[in-house]
Amino acid sequence: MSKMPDSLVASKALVSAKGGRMLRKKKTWVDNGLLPVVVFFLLWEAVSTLNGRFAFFNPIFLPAPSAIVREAWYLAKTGLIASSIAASTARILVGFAIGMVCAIAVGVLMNKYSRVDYWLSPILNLLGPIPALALLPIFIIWFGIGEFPKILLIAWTTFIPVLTNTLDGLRSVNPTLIRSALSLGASERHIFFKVIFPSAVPSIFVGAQVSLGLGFSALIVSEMMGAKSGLGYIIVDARNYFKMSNMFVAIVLIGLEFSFFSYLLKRLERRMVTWRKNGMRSAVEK
Amino acid sequence: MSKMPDSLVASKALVSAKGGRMLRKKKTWVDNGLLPVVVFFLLWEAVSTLNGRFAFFNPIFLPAPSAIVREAWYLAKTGLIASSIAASTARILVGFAIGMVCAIAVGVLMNKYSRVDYWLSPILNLLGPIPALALLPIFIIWFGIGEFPKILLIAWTTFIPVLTNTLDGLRSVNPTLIRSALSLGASERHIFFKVIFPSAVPSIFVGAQVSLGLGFSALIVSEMMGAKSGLGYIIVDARNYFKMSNMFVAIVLIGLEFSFFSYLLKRLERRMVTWRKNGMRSAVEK
Amino acid sequence: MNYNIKEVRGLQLAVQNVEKGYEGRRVLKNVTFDVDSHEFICILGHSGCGKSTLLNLIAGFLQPDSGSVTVNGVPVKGPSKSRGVVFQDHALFPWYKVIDNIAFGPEVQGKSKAEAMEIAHKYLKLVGLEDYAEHLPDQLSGGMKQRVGIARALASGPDILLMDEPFGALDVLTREMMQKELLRIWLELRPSVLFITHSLSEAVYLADRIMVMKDGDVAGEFRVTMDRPRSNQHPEFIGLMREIQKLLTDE
Amino acid sequence: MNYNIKEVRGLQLAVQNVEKGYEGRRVLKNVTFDVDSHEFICILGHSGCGKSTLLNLIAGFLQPDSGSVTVNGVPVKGPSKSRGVVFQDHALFPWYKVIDNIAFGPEVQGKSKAEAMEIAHKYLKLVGLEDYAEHLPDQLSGGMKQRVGIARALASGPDILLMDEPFGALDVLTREMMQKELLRIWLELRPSVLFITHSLSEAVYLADRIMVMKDGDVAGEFRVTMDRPRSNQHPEFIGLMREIQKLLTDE
Amino acid sequence: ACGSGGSPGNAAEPDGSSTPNASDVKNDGIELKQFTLVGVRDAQISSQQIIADKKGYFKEEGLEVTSQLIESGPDIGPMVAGGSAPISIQTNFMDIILKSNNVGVKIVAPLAQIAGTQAVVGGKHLELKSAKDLEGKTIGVPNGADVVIAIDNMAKELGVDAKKIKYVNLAPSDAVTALEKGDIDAMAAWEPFITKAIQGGGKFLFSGTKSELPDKQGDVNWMSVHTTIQVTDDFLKKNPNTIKAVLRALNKATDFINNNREEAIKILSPELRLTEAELTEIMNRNVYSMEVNDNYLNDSNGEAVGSYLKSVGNIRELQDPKSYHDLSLLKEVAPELVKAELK
Ligand SMILES: Nc1ncnc2c1ncn2[C@@H]1O[C@H](COP(=O)(O)OP(=O)(O)OP(=O)(O)O)[C@@H](O)[C@H]1O
Ligand SMILES: Nc1ncnc2c1ncn2[C@@H]1O[C@H](COP(=O)(O)OP(=O)(O)OP(=O)(O)O)[C@@H](O)[C@H]1O
Ligand SMILES: O=[N+]([O-])[O-]
Ligand SMILES: [Mg+2]
Ligand SMILES: [Mg+2]
Repeated sequence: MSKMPDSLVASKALVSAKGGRMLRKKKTWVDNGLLPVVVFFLLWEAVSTLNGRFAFFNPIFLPAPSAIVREAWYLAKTGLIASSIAASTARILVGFAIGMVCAIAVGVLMNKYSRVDYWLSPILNLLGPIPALALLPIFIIWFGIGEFPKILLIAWTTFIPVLTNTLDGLRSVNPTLIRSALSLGASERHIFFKVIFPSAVPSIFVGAQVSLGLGFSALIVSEMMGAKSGLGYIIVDARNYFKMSNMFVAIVLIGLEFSFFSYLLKRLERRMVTWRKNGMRSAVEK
Repeated sequence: MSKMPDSLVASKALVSAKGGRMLRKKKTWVDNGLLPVVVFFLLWEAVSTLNGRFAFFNPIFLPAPSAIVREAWYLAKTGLIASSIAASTARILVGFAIGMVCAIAVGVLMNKYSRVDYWLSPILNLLGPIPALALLPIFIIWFGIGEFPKILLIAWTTFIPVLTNTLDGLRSVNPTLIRSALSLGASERHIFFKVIFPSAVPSIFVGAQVSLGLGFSALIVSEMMGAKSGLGYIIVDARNYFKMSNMFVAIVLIGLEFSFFSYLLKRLERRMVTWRKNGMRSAVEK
Repeated sequence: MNYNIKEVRGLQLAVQNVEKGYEGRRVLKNVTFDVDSHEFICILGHSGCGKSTLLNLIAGFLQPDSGSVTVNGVPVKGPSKSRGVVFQDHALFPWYKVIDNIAFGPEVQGKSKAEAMEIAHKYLKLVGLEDYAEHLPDQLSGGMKQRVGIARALASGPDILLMDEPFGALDVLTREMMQKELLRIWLELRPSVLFITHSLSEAVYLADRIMVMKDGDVAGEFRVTMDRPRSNQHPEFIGLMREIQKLLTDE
Repeated sequence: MNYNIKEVRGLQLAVQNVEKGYEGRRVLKNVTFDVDSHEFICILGHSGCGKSTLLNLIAGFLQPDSGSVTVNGVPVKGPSKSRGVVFQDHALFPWYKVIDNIAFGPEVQGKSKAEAMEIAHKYLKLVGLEDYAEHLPDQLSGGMKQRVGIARALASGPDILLMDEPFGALDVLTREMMQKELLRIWLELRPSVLFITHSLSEAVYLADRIMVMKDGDVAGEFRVTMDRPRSNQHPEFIGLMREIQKLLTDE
Repeated sequence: ACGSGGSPGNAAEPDGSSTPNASDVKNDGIELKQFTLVGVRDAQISSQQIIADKKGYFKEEGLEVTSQLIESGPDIGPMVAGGSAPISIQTNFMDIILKSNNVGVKIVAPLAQIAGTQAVVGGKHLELKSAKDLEGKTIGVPNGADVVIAIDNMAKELGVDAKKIKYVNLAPSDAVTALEKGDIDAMAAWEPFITKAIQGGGKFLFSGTKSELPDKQGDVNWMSVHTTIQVTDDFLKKNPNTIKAVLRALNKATDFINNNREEAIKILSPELRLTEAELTEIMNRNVYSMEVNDNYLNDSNGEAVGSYLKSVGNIRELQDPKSYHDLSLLKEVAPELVKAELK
């Protein structure tokens, strides 16, 4: 009775002190999410500096953030970083988008037609867990080493979590809402777009969040095959030639890039899912 | 008003024709989930046989299931398959269990204390997407090449999807239920175990399902380090020396093992979540 | 609006020997009755006697275990926009604003956005919630949600209106206002109405015919012949109240 | 059972100058009133006037924008088992069977499983649902859910009972039975009761005092002095009905 | 990148062959001017390829070669099999394995003897009084790797019981880490990991061609493996003149590497991501030569190799070297290099 969707928190905040407090919390979380990251890097730097002095372990095992930045700068000058980010981002985005679209489409079909579910489910159970690394040689044989197999690999990796979450989202629609829509004259298309889909959107976003992270794993594997740049390429190269600091450069870049995309996803979700209450925290005003 | 939890379908079926129909559907899906798998393998065999006759492509591209079985038999005689399944299963199960427990624990803490959320969220966003392949050398440095880093790698891979889904599950608890429990005198512990957790269980299962699949990906990477057997080991070895049929043996074994575990998970879920309505399909009786 | 069309086709709803159970427990036992076109029927009955179940069967959400539900002789195989439903638990779309919830019906039935909005605003005003058009369902009080549910069902212009305790959460004043509005709409558009209520006086005030259910059976039917608007001082009113009360209270 | 303890401590609830709004729209405007220990108060008011909001404040789910809600002088900072709530939308735990829903309170308050079950069965019987102990909430009719919600609140033995239209979905007969049971329990355990209803006669039948809310304000209070059980033929009954009706209808 | 995307080098019948630019430079009717030559970013595999590319030797032959260096050697197998690397450079062991999978592929020339870069490196704390001390020690090596041949032969010659050596399955890059950390006593791998391991405090013990073990110092012949250039049967049939041109270019590159080592290293260093010092050391362990000699035919492609590959399950049956060789083009281009014949 007294919970309100996130979207309204802002306007509420303009009024009461309480609202104000809630707004601040939200803002902190989103905007100042940077503080913990900064502290994290500072701590890491401190550990590395201490290690540099007392030599607990070989510093190549855990280069200091400053060393990583230096390394990154060095790599950036060769143009590798810019081109890698560009190439990887393109691959991730395209693969991710394809995987998402297919997963949602297949999920809808499986939810709607129990025949499809019946036939597809066990097959997907068999194929779903095939690791990217195992697919790699097969993909090379079938599709060569161009962009197509790379994107396909990322799409495939994206596919399964989104499908699983989509199916769950579709399954958990409140049936009374479907009844309600049907009695109002909604066609199947309407039911899907105006009832089932809005209700499954939160679950789909969870799948997307997970898949986005996995996309980077798939990226590495995909960029093992004949890539000339890309964050995955940097990692494979670093691994092959024992350039631990390059490895860390790529890892940090992946972390930052993921954070950025993940933030965008969350923004989009907050925009699309204004109506959902946030359980625990909205139960009781403090 | 007329939806009923799965658990009741069986008893219902004993009575009405309609119920009978529903029971059959359920049973088919669960028990005869084998039929689609059988058809899948038969089709594959047929394609391979045709290829054998007309030589569209080199059979190493897609060995026939019968060839894979022969290969598997050959490998089995060396004892490799038995020991690999044993080793991999143990690693997956332990890693998966650790990852699950940690993810649920961290999820609960993050949901409960916004401080924890505030500090952990951005860090996890940075670390979450680090691909297993990039972690491998770092893990070797930190933890050596024993069982511990292998299991840790699987646990880590399991962790993120379960955490993401757990957080979503916790977030979507109906706040009125929490209010209700609080007014009945529930302590925080009670709220968690009797309200939040049951309500998040379906989401957690979705995360578990996704993670289980990912566990096999992590397995391969983890078995790159110093394993003498394991499904991942077979795959890495197959990749290094172009043993495509071994690769397919391992893939099929992974698919079957995953299907089996996934089935167990679904059984467990159905047992734990008897109360949940299945949206679309229960909206309207046909 | 489409008054004429309905006048012509006239809807005949027939429930015949319907049985329905959950998990072997029979809830409806051999229920039979007709609803004439334009008829206003109220259903009374104790908590759990099967009223909502009956409504769900007529709406097409459930299928009878035996017997049949037909509209103009054609068995009901599923929900249809010609049978509008007001749900006991509102069933508003939580992701749509109040106004969009009401516009849902007209919109999915092919009206233009502008037209649908116009209709929605009309019915929103009718239930006295003009000020809440932009609210989400979750921001409404219990009674307000109920009124939005009613507006939504009305806005899609059904031939039969199935209403499950639509005025249960309303205060006396709002309830009276809503009763009057419902009658006005019914007189204008002439749908058949099946109206579940726990208020005896409400039933007598509204209905052409009152059906009393007991334990999954129709225990009695009462025709109300008074002219509308009805006064609770009218002898027929008082007599009916007493009679039905007696039937309900009898063990 | 714990009758004596309560008799001793006596609970004094004070709502003072409470304001509360959502998104800047003030819903409660300077509400002030007291509830004595063992007092039975009914709240009447139009749909959307802020009754549920007030209840949520007293329950400790919401905090006032200004003003205070205190129990024995101590500000209410959150929910507590001493303030039991019956929710307008039931809020039953969908994963627990009916019996476990009712046993929830006793159990989390440290009673043994057996004891809790015994208490639960007692209250389940009280609301007339012995046969439905093993059902899930989703398998109940609307009125049954409401009764389970009441049984659950009663079973945890609160000092103040906050009830939001608890009998709204009940037929007349069940409603009368529940009213009588509620009075019996109240007389036995002597909690304070805050009871929101839309039925004027129910309010007069039950309450020590009736509060009428209008637009976020307390528009009037009426003390009921008749002995219980009350007859609706009693002159005070009739007089109060008329008076309150007038206040509610006045614009 | 290239691959399935239809870049001419990957297709069996690219447009280059339909419109041969006969007027161009010197050519003996080159069938295909533009194509991709796939190698590995690795000093032993692709040094000649890189030099030929950078020094313009391919151009001089009228070719427009796209030189593609793959990060992980094992991917070349699937690429050849799948048709995305019709002309490639890898070791002759790969051809044996491909052949046993019925992939139609022919070695057209050897490029280098690289057994010197297949080596065993001991950890910081490994003390060996004699080779026999390796018994009971743990060696990190990719399961089934070629370099194990060298260990087996060393064991045979120095009386070490090879069965008592413990092996841990580790990719070379991981083995370097594990060796430095002390998780393993020694590692067996190839360059650049040998050099990396030595930089990390490891001690060179022995390679396929050289030993620094206490009981055996100097040149040995414990292993033989060659880098080779191979083409698919289809490519061979359609583009013999193209292949000859490639061989000529690679031959020039070989000479350049052998005659101008320092300059070669300067060119190779950035391409191979190794310092000049590292590269000097690595390249010294290889013998760059396209000579088909006894060592190539009888050691690198001999029965011992086949038996080993079979014993670790990398091949099912022994393969006749004739079935995966076609040295006729090399003979036409540089008859002096073919010093031995396939029997
Ligand atoms: N999904 C279900 N599964 C099992 N039993 C059910 C289900 N839905 C309803 N029932 C049972 O059917 C009976 C009739 O329920 P119904 O909802 O039709 O009652 P009702 O007359 O509408 O009652 P109320 O006035 O309280 O809403 C009840 O005993 C109820 O427990
Ligand atoms: N979460 C919320 N966000 C915004 N507005 C709200 C929220 N909850 C309630 N309101 C508004 O507060 C006002 C009072 O609501 P409340 O639920 O207290 O009414 P009520 O008196 O209980 O009505 P009813 O008898 O219909 O249940 C209404 O105008 C409602 O729209
Ligand atoms: O790649 N090598 O086998 O040296
Ligand atoms: Mg009902
Ligand atoms: Mg209310």
